[in-house]
Amino acid sequence: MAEIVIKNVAKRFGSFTALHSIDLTIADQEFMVLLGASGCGKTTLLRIIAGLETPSQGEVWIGGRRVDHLPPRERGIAMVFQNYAVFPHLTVFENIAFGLRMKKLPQAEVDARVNRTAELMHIEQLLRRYSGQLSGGQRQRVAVARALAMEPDVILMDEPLSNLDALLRLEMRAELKGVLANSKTTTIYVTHDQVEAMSLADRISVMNGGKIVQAASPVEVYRNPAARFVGSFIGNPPMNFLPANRSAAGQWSVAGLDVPGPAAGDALEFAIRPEDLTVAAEGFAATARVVEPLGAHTLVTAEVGGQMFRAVLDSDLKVSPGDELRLSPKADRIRWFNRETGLAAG
Amino acid sequence: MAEIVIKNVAKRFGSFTALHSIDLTIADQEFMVLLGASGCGKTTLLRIIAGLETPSQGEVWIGGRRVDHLPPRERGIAMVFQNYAVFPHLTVFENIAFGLRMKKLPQAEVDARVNRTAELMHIEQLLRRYSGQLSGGQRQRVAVARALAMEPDVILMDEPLSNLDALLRLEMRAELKGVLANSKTTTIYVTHDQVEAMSLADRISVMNGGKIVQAASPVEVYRNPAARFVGSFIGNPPMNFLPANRSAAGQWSVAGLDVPGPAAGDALEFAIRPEDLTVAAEGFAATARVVEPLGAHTLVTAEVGGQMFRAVLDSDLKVSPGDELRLSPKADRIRWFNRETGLAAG
Amino acid sequence: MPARFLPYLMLLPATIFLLVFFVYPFIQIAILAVTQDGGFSLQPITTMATHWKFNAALGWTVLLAAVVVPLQLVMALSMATIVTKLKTGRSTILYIFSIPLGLSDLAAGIVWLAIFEQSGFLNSMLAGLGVIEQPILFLGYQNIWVIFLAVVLAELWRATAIVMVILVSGMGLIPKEYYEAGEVFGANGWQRFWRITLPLLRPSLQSALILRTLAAFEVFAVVTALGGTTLPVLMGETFNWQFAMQDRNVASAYALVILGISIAATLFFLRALRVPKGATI
Amino acid sequence: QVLFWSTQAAPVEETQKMREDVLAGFEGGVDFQPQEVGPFITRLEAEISAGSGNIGVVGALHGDLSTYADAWVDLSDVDLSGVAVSEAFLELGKLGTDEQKYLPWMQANYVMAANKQALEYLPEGADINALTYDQLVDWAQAMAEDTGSPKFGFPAGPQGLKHRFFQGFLIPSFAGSTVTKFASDEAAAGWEVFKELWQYTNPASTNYAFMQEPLLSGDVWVAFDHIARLADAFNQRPDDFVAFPAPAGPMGRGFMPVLAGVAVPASAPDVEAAKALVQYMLQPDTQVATLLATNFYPVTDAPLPAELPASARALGPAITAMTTSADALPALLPVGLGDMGGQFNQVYTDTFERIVLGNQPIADVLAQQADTLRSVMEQANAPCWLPDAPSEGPCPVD
Amino acid sequence: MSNPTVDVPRTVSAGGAGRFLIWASIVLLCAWVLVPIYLLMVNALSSPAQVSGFPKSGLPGFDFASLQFFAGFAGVAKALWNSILVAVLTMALSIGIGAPAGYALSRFDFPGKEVFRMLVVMTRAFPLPLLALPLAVMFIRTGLDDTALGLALVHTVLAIPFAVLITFSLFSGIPLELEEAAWTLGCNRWQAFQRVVLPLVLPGIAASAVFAFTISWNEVFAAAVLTIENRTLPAFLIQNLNVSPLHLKFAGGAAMVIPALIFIFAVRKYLFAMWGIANR
Ligand SMILES: Nc1ncnc2c1ncn2[C@@H]1O[C@H](COP(=O)(O)OP(=O)(O)OP(=O)(O)O)[C@@H](O)[C@H]1O
Ligand SMILES: Nc1ncnc2c1ncn2[C@@H]1O[C@H](COP(=O)(O)OP(=O)(O)OP(=O)(O)O)[C@@H](O)[C@H]1O
Ligand SMILES: [Mg+2]
Ligand SMILES: [Mg+2]
Repeated sequence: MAEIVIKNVAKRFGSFTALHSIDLTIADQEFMVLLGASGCGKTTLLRIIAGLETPSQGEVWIGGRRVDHLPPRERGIAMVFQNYAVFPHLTVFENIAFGLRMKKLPQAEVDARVNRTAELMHIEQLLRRYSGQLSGGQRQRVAVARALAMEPDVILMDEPLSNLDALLRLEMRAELKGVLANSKTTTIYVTHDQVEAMSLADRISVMNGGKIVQAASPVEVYRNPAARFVGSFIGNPPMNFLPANRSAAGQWSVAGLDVPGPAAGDALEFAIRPEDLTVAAEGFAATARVVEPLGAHTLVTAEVGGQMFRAVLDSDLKVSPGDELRLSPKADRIRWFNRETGLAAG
Repeated sequence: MAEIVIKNVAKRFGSFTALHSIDLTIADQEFMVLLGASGCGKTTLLRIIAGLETPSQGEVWIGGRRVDHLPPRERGIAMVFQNYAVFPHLTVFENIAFGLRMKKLPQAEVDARVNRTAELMHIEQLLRRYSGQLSGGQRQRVAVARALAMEPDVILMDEPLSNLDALLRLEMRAELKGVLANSKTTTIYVTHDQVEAMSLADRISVMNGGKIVQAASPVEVYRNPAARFVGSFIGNPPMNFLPANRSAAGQWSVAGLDVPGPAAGDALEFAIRPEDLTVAAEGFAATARVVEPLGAHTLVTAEVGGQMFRAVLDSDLKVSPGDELRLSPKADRIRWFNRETGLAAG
Repeated sequence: MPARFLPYLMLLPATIFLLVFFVYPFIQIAILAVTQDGGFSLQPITTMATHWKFNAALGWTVLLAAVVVPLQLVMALSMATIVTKLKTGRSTILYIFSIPLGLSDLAAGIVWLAIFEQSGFLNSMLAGLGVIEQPILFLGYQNIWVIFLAVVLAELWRATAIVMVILVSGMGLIPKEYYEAGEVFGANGWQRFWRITLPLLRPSLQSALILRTLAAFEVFAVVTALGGTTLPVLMGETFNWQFAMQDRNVASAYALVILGISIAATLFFLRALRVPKGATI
Repeated sequence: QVLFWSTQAAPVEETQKMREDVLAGFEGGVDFQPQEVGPFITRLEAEISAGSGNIGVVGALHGDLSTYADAWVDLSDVDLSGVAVSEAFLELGKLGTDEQKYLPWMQANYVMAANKQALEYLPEGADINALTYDQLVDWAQAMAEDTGSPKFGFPAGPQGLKHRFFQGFLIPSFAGSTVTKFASDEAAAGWEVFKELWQYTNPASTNYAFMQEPLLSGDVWVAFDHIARLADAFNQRPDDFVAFPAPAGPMGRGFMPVLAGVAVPASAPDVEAAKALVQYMLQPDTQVATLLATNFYPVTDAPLPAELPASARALGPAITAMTTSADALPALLPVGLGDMGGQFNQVYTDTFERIVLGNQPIADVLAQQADTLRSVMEQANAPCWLPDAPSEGPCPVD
Repeated sequence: MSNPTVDVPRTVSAGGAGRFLIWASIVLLCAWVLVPIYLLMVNALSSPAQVSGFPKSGLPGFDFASLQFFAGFAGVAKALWNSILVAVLTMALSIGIGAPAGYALSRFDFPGKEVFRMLVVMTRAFPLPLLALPLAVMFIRTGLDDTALGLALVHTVLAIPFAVLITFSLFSGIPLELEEAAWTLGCNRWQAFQRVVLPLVLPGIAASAVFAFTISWNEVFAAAVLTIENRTLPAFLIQNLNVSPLHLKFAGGAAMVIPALIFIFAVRKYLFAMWGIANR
């Protein structure tokens, strides 16, 4: 039982408010991903849960216990630090074993766990090295292995795979998911990699400026952003937005195109994901500005109605800067947002 | 003129060889991206170019000058460190201004440059803070700003955007490209983000185990991997490989399918990118094992001929684990590799 | 290749300085230990080694160092830890803790003599409390262990600050992220101290211990002030031979003994507290 | 300005008086610098071996001066115009050569002092001015037993002048000799008595440098010391203390004068000015001022003033009583030891430490120390001096 | 879900007990340092009779005669000035010479490192009073004798091991990477040191400077041998304390301690101020 409940937590650094009254419940064994812009307070939130930072207000409960005043070691957590904090004076082996030694596990158990997690992280041949003799990615994996070896109730990971190459990250991601699911750990995972977020998360919490904007399943967050921010933040490249003006009941004029939309409201924003656009005879009149090959696809940044507009097109399609295109949105993928509040409309 | 020539450079740490005889030329004003697995020697190579590490052998030339024995400051470089190395005792402003002060630029010029780069990196409101008061991503941007402000001939960036959220990274990436192109800087850029690599690079160098495997344009690297490693490393998810046995001249039997291929060789490997597979009536018999929604697409990990095989399919297609599929490769996207040497065949 | 010579260049001023102002006079003196009337002779060393006080002096000196230095280390570590932990009043308390830094051993001897003397403060206090009728003679020659204890106290009082300040400045350089990682991974305060602070403090510990042990081997003024010649120490004997007996050869032999045990202690600390290659911050 | 480098008048108050009262009158000025033995010797040797320096005049005890006999210029030509200097002292100042290596400067002696409270415990029939060692032991015993704490005190601290007591008082009193009969049974008997006395001696004695302080604090009631080191007690509480001669043994009342002299090193920057200072030091007024500053008595026939400080009034008569007593047995300062003087002293100190503090068998210790003493005498090639009978070659140790 | 009866105050009071323990030990340690100093002052401010009297009250008699005796010494002011001059010179010399060596020891691996380290240690391990004689001869011959610089040179010999070893340990605590960053930003080694390393280790450097200062301040022997006209304070008034009456011993001790206290008080801010920055 390691449900995490965060009640009305805020954190101020001097006059700067890093977290505004956060309420969040992470169910036992849930894998919660925190997503948000740089500096939005993700690390601060993790540190408050870990007990490394005292919240300016609010309560933190873990597994039904209020833990605000408990030191980190009594909270049953392990953490992967954003800057690793791998002990420079210990070998990789001893780094990973650190928490186990604190628990006074027998040597055989320590050996077994260290070797297991090191293997998982592909650092088994580095066990004798010191952190100063590791590459950035290797150091990061030591940090992850150190946390995993603890087999804690709650694991907090702050961008744990950010310095790994795509291939390794893919592997690690799968391993992590497997290990954490088996060990019945509750996980809070900060990442900037949306693919990672999507593929790992049971739920994603999207943070913005010290607040949680949406906490929902990955598909929900991607398909049904609760706010303009979520749409603009998630998706790579992010959603396109265009101002929409009511032309008739349930009909909206968007950059010269008439699109059916919500009945209510009068100042809305039309939103569509770049991959939900196709080149067709009908659609937004667009002028290609930048063409970036991404391998399987091509990212075209175009101008639509004087606004920047991105489309992910098949790379077979030859587009050059300056070309005129017609981009047609898939009707069922269109989203609408209130232009004032930024919240989803319709 | 800041062409970088690396001749036969090797680096050994004790008995461990981090770099084996590297030869690489980066043209003046070129944007070279280094890609490679964690621990393959990217940072080491950058550090050798910067003059922070002495190569065990070989020569480094920058702008037609042999620089092996020059200290870093005389090489006309600036560097973004993998773990930032932001000075803890200086404010963000003074961090960014550090190099400019060393050049004894007039205060007005310093102010102007600091403000310009800070704005570029979206950290203009943090200029009075100390690094201890920044988030990880903010710190990283300070490191980038500090290097950019130098306007050096050569800029070396070691995973400069790894801790930024996707949105910001997208923006930064564009800004960087713009700034560096305008300033006629030669850039070496280490990243693990392949999208970043593809969209920024004039050329990509793929490193593996301390060697450079391929150095070519992004499309070339993606479409025509020079070696199995490149194919397996680049692309997210990476290429699929299947053993191929010659069934007739120019005909190869791959997991029960007959595929036309190179005339020569007898032990080859068939390779195809996951996004070059479609569900069709004809194709590899596959059993879906894991289905991961990625937003616009769905990543299906299936079993083909007893091997793991990944396909990126349209997310409209409903696939569940256990489903039987037929996956058909696009004929013009098939690659062949020599099974022994791992080099491209045919 | 200038880079290779750089370290030597940086050592150059210190080396030249020490060659002129230390090594040159040192050799002149050290030679005396193995000469007699201008010729080579082991006589000074024999004289020293067979002198009836030699063993006692060596023994007490080493014992004193062996008792004082570890105690001092423990005290200095606790003081440094307290000072680093404090949020309020930190600079005042650091100031108080570092006061003995400014005291000469002569002054320290005087201070503690005022306490332990027969008519001193300790006796005054005990008499005031009615514990004793007659003042007790603490520092009498029969109470050699009391004298020893008094010397230990005085040395602890006088020279702990030196160790503390070195450790405090060393602790200030340990990044706090390592403590946080330690906390998260279940280390309590004591364990963090033991497993993070101490190992990361190795360079400072090494310096502090070396400097302190060397000073302990040269202890003299405090011992004389408190114990007269009852508690013979090497440095006292050196002085005695040099100035009272005017036998500079034997004095020099004594000095070489001090030097010898100092080097042995230094080598020990250099080995014991070595930071393995690669394990630096 | 002449630099006056001195081991004497080192206590800061005496220094102050030397500068202000004694030396202020010297034309050309004097920089009086008293030193502990370490810096004193080091600087002196440095100047001697460098062949040049700042020191103009050296003021020190006979023993220290004899160490550097070769370094002093001949002072025979100093005009003593009318000042009568003790002949015996002048002879000592030649250090066994034909030249006047130093001129005597001032003299002192060792006496006993007692708190008046102690007088009650004086043994039956004992005369304080004609005390014997046995009576002293009884006296000390009586005080110790009655007050519950030992009240005799002795300057056995590192800065204390204990060796002079053994060389000039104890051993001569029992053996009638300082060197020759060092290991004799008579000497052993003396040590026996001293050991007994030690039982009733305040154990803090091993820390005492100056007996005036324990006397003042009451830790000690009866003490032996150099007069300069007792003076403060008399000056602070003149009515509480009495001074009296050192005790007598079977062979007489051994005592040893203290003689300080002034010498001029060959390396002096201005030998003439230095000689002028030496001459000044022997002038009657200077000699009296010196007495007031340091409690050392003149070596000349300078008339003493009527108004003397309490210490001089009390100590002077005690010295006279001792030196003029019927059984007076003067022991002279060592002559001809050169730089072996320190080791000579150490023999006596070590003997004390081993017999009395270390409780080692007297005979063994004396036998061993006698060997050391013999080799010291042989190395120094010093003939005997009083009270030992004159010898050919080095003074024998039986 | 949550159990509202969790005993939060208990943990708070546990923290309170810890606090109490810490403050109790602070008070104890402060007393341990201060009480002897206080007693020294009590004696220094008492009349001779009080100093040698028994039992003592533990309260000062506010008799300033003994202290005044020292203050009234002719030339005290000059000696004080000389002391400060020598101590400051020692400070500058020992840091100036020692810090580069400490830096080299911490940053480079080179043959001869151990030899140098031993040389430094030996300086501290060999009794200075024996060296004073050859040094004095040398100084007299070269004219360094009786100058502030000459004495400072000798004191520097004493202070250098402190400077070298302490700076060595401090530099070992600064990540090399910060320096490397400075190099890539156009600094040479010296500039990088000055602009990056130095600010971070300044409190520690201050500490070793304080050591140098106090070593010089309290050194008596060499001062007595090597200065004549330009005496330093301890050589001037303290060196004969051993053979002076008790009340003057205490007053003299106090006279030496007070300036040192003031000095440490003045520099305490440098022992400290820059923490929190170094503590990233
Ligand atoms: N001081 C050292 N001693 C021994 N091995 C080292 C040392 N420094 C680096 N290495 C090894 O050299 C290899 C290359 O390291 P480098 O830092 O260049 O990797 P990288 O390509 O930058 O990796 P990453 O992407 O993880 O940062 C790694 O395997 C690393 O373990
Ligand atoms: N000690 C501090 N003083 C002032 N502001 C601080 C302090 N620590 C953090 N902040 C600010 O609080 C905000 C939240 O920081 P936090 O580290 O939680 O961000 P983050 O979401 O983890 O960002 P990133 O993705 O860049 O790591 C940031 O804007 C940061 O500048
Ligand atoms: Mg963060
Ligand atoms: Mg790297």
